[in-house]
Amino acid sequence: MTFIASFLSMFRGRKLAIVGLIWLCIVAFAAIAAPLLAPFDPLEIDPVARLSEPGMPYLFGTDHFGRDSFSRAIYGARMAVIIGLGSVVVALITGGLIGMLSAYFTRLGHVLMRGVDVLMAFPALLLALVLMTLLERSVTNTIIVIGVVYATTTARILFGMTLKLKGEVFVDAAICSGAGHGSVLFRHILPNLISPLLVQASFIFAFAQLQAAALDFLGLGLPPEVASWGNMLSEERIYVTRAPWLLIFPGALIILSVFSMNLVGDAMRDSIDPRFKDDIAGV
Amino acid sequence: MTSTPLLRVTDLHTHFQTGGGLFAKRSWLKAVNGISFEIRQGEVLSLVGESGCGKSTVGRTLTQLEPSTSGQALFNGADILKMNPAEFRPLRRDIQMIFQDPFASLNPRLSIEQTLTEPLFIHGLAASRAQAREQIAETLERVGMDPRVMQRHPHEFSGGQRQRIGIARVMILKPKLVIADEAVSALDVSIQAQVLNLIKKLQRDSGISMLFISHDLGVVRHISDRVAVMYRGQIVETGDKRQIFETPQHDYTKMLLSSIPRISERVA
Amino acid sequence: MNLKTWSKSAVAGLALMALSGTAWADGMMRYATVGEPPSLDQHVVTSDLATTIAHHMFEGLYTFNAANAPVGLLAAGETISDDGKTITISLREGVKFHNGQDMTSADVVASLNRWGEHGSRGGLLFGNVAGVEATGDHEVTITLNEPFGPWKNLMAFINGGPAIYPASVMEAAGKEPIAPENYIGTGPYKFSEWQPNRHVELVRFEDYASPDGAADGYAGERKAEFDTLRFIPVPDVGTRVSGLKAGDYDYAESIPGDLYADLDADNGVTTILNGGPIFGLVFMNSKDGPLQDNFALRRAIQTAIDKTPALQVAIGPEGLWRANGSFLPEGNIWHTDSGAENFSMGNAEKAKSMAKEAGYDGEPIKFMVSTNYPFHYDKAIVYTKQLAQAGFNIDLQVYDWATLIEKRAQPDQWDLFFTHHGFVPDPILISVMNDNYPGWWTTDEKAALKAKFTASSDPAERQAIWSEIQALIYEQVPTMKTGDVYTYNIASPDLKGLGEATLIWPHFWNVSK
Amino acid sequence: MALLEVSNLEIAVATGGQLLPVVRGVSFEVKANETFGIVGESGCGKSLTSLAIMGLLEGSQVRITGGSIHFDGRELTALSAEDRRAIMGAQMAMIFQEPMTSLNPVYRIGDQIVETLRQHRDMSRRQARDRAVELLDLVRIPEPGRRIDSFPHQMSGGQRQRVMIAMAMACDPKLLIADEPTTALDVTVQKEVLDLMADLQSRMGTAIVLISHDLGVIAETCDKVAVMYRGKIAESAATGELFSNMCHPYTRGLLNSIPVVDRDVEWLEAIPGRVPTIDEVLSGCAFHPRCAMAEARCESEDPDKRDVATGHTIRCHFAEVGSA
Amino acid sequence: MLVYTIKRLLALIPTLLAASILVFLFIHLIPGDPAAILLGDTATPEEVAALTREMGLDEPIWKQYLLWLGNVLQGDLGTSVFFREPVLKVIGSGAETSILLATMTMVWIVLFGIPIGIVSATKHGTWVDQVTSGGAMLFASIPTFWLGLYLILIFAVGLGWFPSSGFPSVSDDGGWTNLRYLILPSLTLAAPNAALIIRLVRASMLDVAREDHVRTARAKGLHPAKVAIKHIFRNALIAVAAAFGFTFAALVSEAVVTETVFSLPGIGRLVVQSILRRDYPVIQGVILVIVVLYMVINLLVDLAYARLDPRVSLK
Repeated sequence: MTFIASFLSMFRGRKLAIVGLIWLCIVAFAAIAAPLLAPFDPLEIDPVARLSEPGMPYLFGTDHFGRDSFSRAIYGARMAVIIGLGSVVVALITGGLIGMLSAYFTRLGHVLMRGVDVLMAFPALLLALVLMTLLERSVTNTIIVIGVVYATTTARILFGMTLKLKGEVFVDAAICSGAGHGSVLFRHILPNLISPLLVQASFIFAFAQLQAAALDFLGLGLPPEVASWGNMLSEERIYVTRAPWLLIFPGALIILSVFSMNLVGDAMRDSIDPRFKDDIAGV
Repeated sequence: MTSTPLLRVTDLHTHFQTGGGLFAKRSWLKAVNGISFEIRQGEVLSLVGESGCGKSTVGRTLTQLEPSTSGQALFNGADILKMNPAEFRPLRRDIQMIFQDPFASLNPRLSIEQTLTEPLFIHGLAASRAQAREQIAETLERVGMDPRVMQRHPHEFSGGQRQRIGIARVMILKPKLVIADEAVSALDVSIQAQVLNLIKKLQRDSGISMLFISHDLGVVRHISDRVAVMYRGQIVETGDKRQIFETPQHDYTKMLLSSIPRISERVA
Repeated sequence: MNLKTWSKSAVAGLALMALSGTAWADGMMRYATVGEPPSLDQHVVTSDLATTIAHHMFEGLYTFNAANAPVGLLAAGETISDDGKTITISLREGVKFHNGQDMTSADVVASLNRWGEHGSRGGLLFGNVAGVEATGDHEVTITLNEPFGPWKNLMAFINGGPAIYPASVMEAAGKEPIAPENYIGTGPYKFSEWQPNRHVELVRFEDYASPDGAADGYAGERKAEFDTLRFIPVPDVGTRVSGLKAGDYDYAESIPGDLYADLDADNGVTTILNGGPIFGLVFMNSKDGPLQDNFALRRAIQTAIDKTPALQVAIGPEGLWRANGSFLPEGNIWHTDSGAENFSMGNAEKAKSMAKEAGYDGEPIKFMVSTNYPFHYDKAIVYTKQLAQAGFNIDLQVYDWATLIEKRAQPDQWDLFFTHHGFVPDPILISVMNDNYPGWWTTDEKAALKAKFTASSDPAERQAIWSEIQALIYEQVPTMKTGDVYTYNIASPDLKGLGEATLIWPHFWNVSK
Repeated sequence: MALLEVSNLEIAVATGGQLLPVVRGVSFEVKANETFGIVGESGCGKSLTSLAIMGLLEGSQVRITGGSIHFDGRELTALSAEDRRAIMGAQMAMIFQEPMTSLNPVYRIGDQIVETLRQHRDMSRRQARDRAVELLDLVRIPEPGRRIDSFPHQMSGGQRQRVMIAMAMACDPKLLIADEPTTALDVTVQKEVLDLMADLQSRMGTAIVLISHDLGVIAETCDKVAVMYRGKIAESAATGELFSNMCHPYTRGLLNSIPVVDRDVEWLEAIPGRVPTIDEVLSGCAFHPRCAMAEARCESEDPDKRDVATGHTIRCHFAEVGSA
Repeated sequence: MLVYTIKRLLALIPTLLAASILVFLFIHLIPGDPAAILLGDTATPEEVAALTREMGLDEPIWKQYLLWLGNVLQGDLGTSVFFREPVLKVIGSGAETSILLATMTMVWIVLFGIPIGIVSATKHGTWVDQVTSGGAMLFASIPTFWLGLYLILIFAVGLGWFPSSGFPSVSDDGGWTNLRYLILPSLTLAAPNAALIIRLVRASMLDVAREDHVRTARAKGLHPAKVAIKHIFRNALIAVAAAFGFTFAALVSEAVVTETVFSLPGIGRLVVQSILRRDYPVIQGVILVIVVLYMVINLLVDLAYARLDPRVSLK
């Protein structure tokens, strides 16, 4: 289990990052065990109990449908993890492949990176808006759209990093040993990209939360009945004075989680290969 | 030592494009600008020169790490510069390269065993992991390393040890020609001596030919049979090492030799 | 400049900007709208927002008084022939357009003709009009094929109605809404500018010729007290409320019911209820799909739904909604309870057996709803749950409004869709009465009743026919009414002359601050 | 009275909450007009010693943990940061190994020299610029009046090192510390730079501390030499004495490891083993694992410094007055 | 440099063309008909179809595109379907707000981001650094609409210091003092972006601080503050300059959420509303303008590079 040990060693002396890591573990646990933890069905409507203040049995109060905010918050954790991981997977797989292949096969890269340039010229949020209107509101589409938005930056980053690695002596050495393209790319280059990719993934995960919340706010994100923190904020935002708890709890959850993910990403970044540090945007 | 040349390079040019784009005019850096030399079986030829003279590019061109612009390089009678990557691949076993930086030339993510197994499998020299492990152990011993280090990763070794591993990776394929590009420049003096001795011994024992690229005249004198002096992309003087060091002909060679700080002067 | 002086001057500049806010001249009324109107052309556009702005500058021949009865505005009076087929309208004299020209019968004829041909509600009347003629400088004669009861109501309803434009503007106008430079009317305010995305601005029309008589609803004297009316799009409702509280707007429309109690109690805010309620409608597809002509299945769906919890969830406080089955509200002359017993039964068991009898075998029913209107969506969520309990397989499809509108025009795309309807003074204006409106309700029974309804001019007879139509709606269920919603607006307490409630659209003549 | 007196200097690196000693008990002195060489392999502590003298360790993980540095009548380790800065660049200057990166790439070389001058001398911009041209001329930069407006990247490595020297000599320092000044240069350029330094020294009387891994460079340029191994001075003597009378086995091993251009040697007499890393704990004499002469005593007992001849000290239990 | 600029601008053309085709396709693939929006809920499908025809929106897409492209080449971006005004005019009024907002935001970013970043880097590893860089990260983690909502509640509704929303143009009554409408929104936008700049300044300065020439500067006996500003920050600025450029471009286009919360008539909100209204010419126009802006800023960044870093030569 050297992987876990080396992962944990990144957090030595970073108390705040450890707190962040613990919080993320709590979120992950809530995401997995949501049905067991949530006292109510997050979709159950109860007009009689609408806009109840926090207390028993509604820990975080209820929204204007009379749905239990605490249960929705717990299922929201699940949605946060799904959106985060989903966007990371889409962004890293599409963007990662484009970036890596473009850097390695120069001629192909000329074409592909030009396309990435065109996409990057589109403002990220506008691109997401147009795509979301084109597709319909759903969890999958939200993931795809956010993933595509970050795929372009990921492609850029991986392009740069692969280019650097391609110039490495050990790659020359592998070529001199007779290694073919596949072996050079996936055996020699890719493993060296894993840890910077993890860092990039952590930042995408964090930004995806904010991006998804922004889409929810604009009414172009997840379907409104889905229990997500962004939807909770967006649907109940008019109650900011009438029922303040409806904004404070989900807001705090988003901020805490994004902050934690950024802290963890930051800690990880400080321990990766210094050559790649500049490549990864993050915060 | 036989007299048939293993490698014969004729009028080799390697130019790099340095500018140019959609609208800009192209400009070229003529890193290697028409050089010719040959290496015989079992011979060590040194290519010596100052930084930027193009000596490293020669090595990289001969291993197809850079495309040549023109010229010919006959290896065992076949022109390796004209080969496409697929055709050249089997020949890579015969033409091996030792790199300068022992810290950069080993993939940090792979164990020593993985690094050394790969060339064996690529060239079909081992049928199983066990077979490979046997050969690796044997080679590691030849380069003066304990075979038990196989499982470790590069960061666990010092510079000298890594360079030995780099040499093992080359020797395990039993190549015919080794190109050593500044193979000992990055090492501390005391370690450099060990590695130089090792290279010399391996070369003698297996009778391979070697193109030894270096800027260090002392090292060159120590290891070579013949020396070619490069200056601005061209070879200005070639000769037997004794001739080059004791009766240099070209002004540039003379200047190089006279620039070297010498301990003996002070001692005397 | 070093860092210290730099930041100092920045702070100073900031303070200057914060303090030097010019007090807005009292001459301007700032109105926070829910968005941008599509166009202010009253002939073709039926947006309530457009009318809220436009009825300050465009006037029709008639308008409504406080009792929702049509009375003259640009018309001085009319005579109707005995057979009811010839209507002669005399126009008020001395009325000027904003461009300075006098309004004459030529302008009225041109306007009515364009409205009749291209106007959204013009067809309802002009399907029956043989011709419109100028029979004098200030007299217009309309010839009908058959007597047509609702003609005056249609003429008085300015939304999608016959606003009077200069003939010169009408000549070039087609189906496409007229451009802002042609916004020339006769109203107390005239068009000043439309800065897209920023505001629509009207200014006082100095040469306005006001009708006589005390102000009564939209009728009677109209006096422009403000120099400027500025309609500012503020799509986010929270911002509208905050902005009004912060004093950045004088009036803000369409405020959620849940905030009513707080705002009503707030001394810094006046709340104004809208007199005519709006009501949600769930249309059923009469052209395609499982509901096409299966009235029994439609009734089963109607039986499954309890409208009250949906209204509670979507609107909030009791006073702002009414689970009312009559298409027109209590107190209105068109109010009737016929068929309304089926309005909100909420009987899942009965619905289940009714559906079974109707041959429903669990095939999916596509229900389209848009999130652009939160109360559509909120109610749809509740209905979907209720229908599911009654064994219906509802496929809820959530779209943005533009997509929904496109999809509903395609009969194979949907079975149910959610929309809402503004208050109208005559049931003929309700969309379900239009055969071409998506849903395409065109049964023989409807056609017969509709013909009778339009032919009669006798109020009592028309009322009776309408109650038959309403009963038919509950029987054939081309659409389901979801209950009345009394929307409200908020205003700064400084505004004087607003009155207790709004008739249909708020108006700012006779209002000052 | 020596210009620079370093005695019992101790330097340690702080890593992971502990202090690893990297320079231990280093003492030497340098007089005006003298060149003092420090030679050793990587990690021996020679560079850190030079940075400590210059006062450039501040703000890093490395700190002086003991000993004194006496310069021109003042104890440097006791000075305030401000007082040290008044000395840095004025009375004491330094040039570094990497001429390619040691100049700020965004400023013209003239401006960088002017900056040093105006920092320490009360000069107008004009005067400083004139002086900078003189200095460039002094370090044999052709067309100094024009080159003064060049950016570093427009110059070759050798030229940049000359600019560094010009900058270092700008305020006529009493001491110049040169940390591997020619390692990154080609031999032909190295010779020019070393000649230039010698020339300037003879003209200005500057004392030089020259750090190098190259025995040849040391032999050609220094008056006195200290050979460092693992943070300690293994052997120290006047250059002639050292090379004719090498006593420490490490010094001898180092010399024998170098392949020379003047004669053929079949096999080099390499020192076995490897250079220890700083975190390795070694008892006794640090060189004993690699030393052919090592005995049990070497493993347990760290040899003290002792004199073998006038001005010739070594740290070794055995070494006697040997022969070259 | 002029030649370079012209060459670069010419090189934009293919990208622009590709981008415009992409936009056109995307937008026309979205279901929905502007005619239906215009006519309102009571309109029947037949009426909508008639208006669609009248507006020429029933032509095949490629024909519409060529028509549009032809007009664009003549400097005419078309007419807004919704506003019935030239697209350029519609964009113009949004651009005023967006550019002023972005500029004001940049002022905050520079005012807060750079000094805090410098302090954070020079105090690297101390509590000052931990507080500033931790705080920066916290600010970058707040959803903008949430922050904006509370800023309005506190500073506009509660304290009444600033207007809550809207922006009545500097040509309106009030003139430049109308900029006070932009204070809260620009602060909202600045929060996450300043945080990014703080962290970028800090990181680049730490990188530069490790470079050899900084040691040279210290060896000259310069005061640490002078080393930090003149030698470290000046060099770090090269990396930060690009971020400034792209932040500005992003601020113009990505302020959608802030513009919605504060009801600002900016470009971002214009696009969102235009998407909802299917006002194709406006969407195309805005995106085209933004893509051009992005590319011009890209070019400016490169020119700035050449200014800031003498090693960069423009070819």
